[in-house]
Amino acid sequence: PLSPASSLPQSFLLKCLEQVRKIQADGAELQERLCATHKLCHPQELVLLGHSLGLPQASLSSCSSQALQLTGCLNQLHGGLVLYQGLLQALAGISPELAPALDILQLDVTDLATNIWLQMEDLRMAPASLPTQGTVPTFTSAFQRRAGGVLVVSQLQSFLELAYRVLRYLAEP
Amino acid sequence: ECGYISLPAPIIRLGDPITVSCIINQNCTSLGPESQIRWKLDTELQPGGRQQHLPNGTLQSTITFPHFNYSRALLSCCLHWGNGLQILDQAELQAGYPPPPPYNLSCLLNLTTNSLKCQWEPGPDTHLSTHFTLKSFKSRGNFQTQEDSIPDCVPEDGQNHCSIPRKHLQLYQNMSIWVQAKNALGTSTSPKLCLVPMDMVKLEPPTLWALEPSPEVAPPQPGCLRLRWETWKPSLHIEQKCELRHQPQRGESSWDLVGALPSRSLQYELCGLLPSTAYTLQMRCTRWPLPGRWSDWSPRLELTTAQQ
Amino acid sequence: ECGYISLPAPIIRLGDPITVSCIINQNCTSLGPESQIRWKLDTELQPGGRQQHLPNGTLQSTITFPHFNYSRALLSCCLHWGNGLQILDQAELQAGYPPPPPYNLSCLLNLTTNSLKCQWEPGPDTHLSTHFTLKSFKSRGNFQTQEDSIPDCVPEDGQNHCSIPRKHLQLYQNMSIWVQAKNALGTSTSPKLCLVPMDMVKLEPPTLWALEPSPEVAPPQPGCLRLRWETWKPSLHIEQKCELRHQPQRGESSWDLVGALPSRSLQYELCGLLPSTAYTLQMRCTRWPLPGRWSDWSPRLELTTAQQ
Repeated sequence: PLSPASSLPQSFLLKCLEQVRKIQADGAELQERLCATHKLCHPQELVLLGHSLGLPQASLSSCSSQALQLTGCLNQLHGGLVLYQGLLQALAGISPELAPALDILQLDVTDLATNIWLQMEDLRMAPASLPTQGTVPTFTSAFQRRAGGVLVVSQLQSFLELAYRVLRYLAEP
Repeated sequence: ECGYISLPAPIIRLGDPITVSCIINQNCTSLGPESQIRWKLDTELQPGGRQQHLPNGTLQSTITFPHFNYSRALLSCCLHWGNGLQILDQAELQAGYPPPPPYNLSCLLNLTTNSLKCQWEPGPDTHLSTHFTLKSFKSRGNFQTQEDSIPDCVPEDGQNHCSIPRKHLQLYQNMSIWVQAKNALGTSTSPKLCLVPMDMVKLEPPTLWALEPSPEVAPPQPGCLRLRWETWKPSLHIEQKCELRHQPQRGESSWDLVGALPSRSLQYELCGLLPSTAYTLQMRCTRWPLPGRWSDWSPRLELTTAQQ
Repeated sequence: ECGYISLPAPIIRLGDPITVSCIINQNCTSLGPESQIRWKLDTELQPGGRQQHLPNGTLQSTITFPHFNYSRALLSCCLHWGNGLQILDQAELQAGYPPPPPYNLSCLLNLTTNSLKCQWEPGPDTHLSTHFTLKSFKSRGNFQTQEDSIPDCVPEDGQNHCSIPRKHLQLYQNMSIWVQAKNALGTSTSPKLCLVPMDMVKLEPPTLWALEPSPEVAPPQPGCLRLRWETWKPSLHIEQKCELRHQPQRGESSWDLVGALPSRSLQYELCGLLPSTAYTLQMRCTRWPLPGRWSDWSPRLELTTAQQ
């Protein structure tokens, strides 16, 4: 496999790691509030609803340590963040208590997506055009937005866990 | 949708019965005879849901709460699935009371802010978000017929007072004022207050000063005190009468009162007191002969009578 | 109109000359040869008005102030009439300076409010109402080319700071920021600041605690202290390094410094100190290895070293 970070600046990787940690903290804050305010504490209780909503998932297959393909991995990282940016946007109107936490999470996800994209552009790794957010489910009730929030943030945390490991691996001196 | 709860009303009267149903669609999951709908109130599983398979293949459960005693609760419609429960819909249920009529409505005209401040008692908690509005209109003689309407005065959240600004007032004309309380379960109004704003003027207390002894004036007689006072500046245009009360600082004697004093005196001599005794004096004033409210008593002035 | 003043400009530069004229119409009053126009500056009569009867029968007076040194003055055009002066028109004249370029522009990223707070020095008083606006744009590499504009940040009146809200920021991208000052006499801009918001993060100080002696752990060696610390919670996601400074409470010795400490330690032993001596300790942290600002020093922790 490609030796890690042969072409990625260390400061870029350290910033990404810092941003991922921030987004994880933002996500945890939102999960705490969803549990406290709306008694929606466990994603496992919402699997059926998740199926019916048809929430898309983001893959990081090009980032596996056995077959790390840097351009493909960065593309998937960026594409996944754009997907979650869209999903979080669809949760707008979730509830007055949660709106501030959702806004910060969305801003931080957008910031990280932009950083990765700009770095890919600088390294001539970026595809010709920005990926679209793809089809995003419509949440038709307040309950669906909150339940959707639990599912989306839970998936985002798993995605970030993987991303963090990849970025750490790439940042190894 | 996977499943949805239908409520007869999101807000009911505390203690009333309520029957709620939840319908689960086939497209959500395969609904066999063993499928079991369960209800949760906040996090507590609730016994007693009546379940039936409907002709169109959907599954419906109905549950009745004979006396719903929660001011706010989160109802979840769940389905046994695998070895756990799946939440398919939630609904927030609130219960409380229609608003009781507000009471003890009273108003004061504030000459500094030039506004009519009214306050009231909201009555017992309704457990529901209740909005109060101070309503009023100008009327001629009998306070009944509305002539000019006055914009509603909406208090800040949670406040039980509101101030009608000067530009909406005619200070010397009759006015009908009342408070309306409104929440999801109903509306009520306080008894009407009929008043003339200027008659509700509440004055700030006058200011008392000791009279400095001066060479041109003979010292006061034993058992006498000299003082002067002036009413509160913004009320100089209002004819007033004032009352002076005094009592020896020591001992338990009650206040003595000197009534019907003018609203301003450059020099006043109070006699008939015990000689060389320390006295406390206070004054208050009211609009007079036109109606008005007594001001609070002024800060205390402490003077000692001349020796024998 | 009876008469009117015409000014070349309502606001001029302090100390500049200005010539003002006043024209009085016949329809105002019969304007005989003896009619005399007089000028007042605020309440002071001004000598030196040059008066002439115009062909159309109007009367004109012109006055020149060689060096107008009032930041604000009221000019009155008057006419001798009977045994007094009649004021026929007034004009307000202001004088001051164009705004100097604001300087010392600096910004800090506040992690609690998530906003970028910038402050600046306005420079000497211009005597005129001067408005400051914080302007900025996002730019890629070289800070020159503007990519996304950011809405102007308008400070509250009289304030020399403004906070750009999080939603307008990209915390990890280059940004150009400057201040524009504007009044009636001109506009100026501060030097441009080029920064990455996240590199301007100012951390709150960490918190120091003494380590409670516990049976499982041997007491500290003479001349040693045990403590623990934790960084400010909103910065937990930021990799940091910290510095610990300590000095005996008594005496004049300066601070000793222990550098490059981790941002969190559950148990730290500081040795090499004087035994049974009371010490004062403080810690500060900064984002590291990524750029950042040092936090202030933490509140003091007072500990005494073990005896010999």
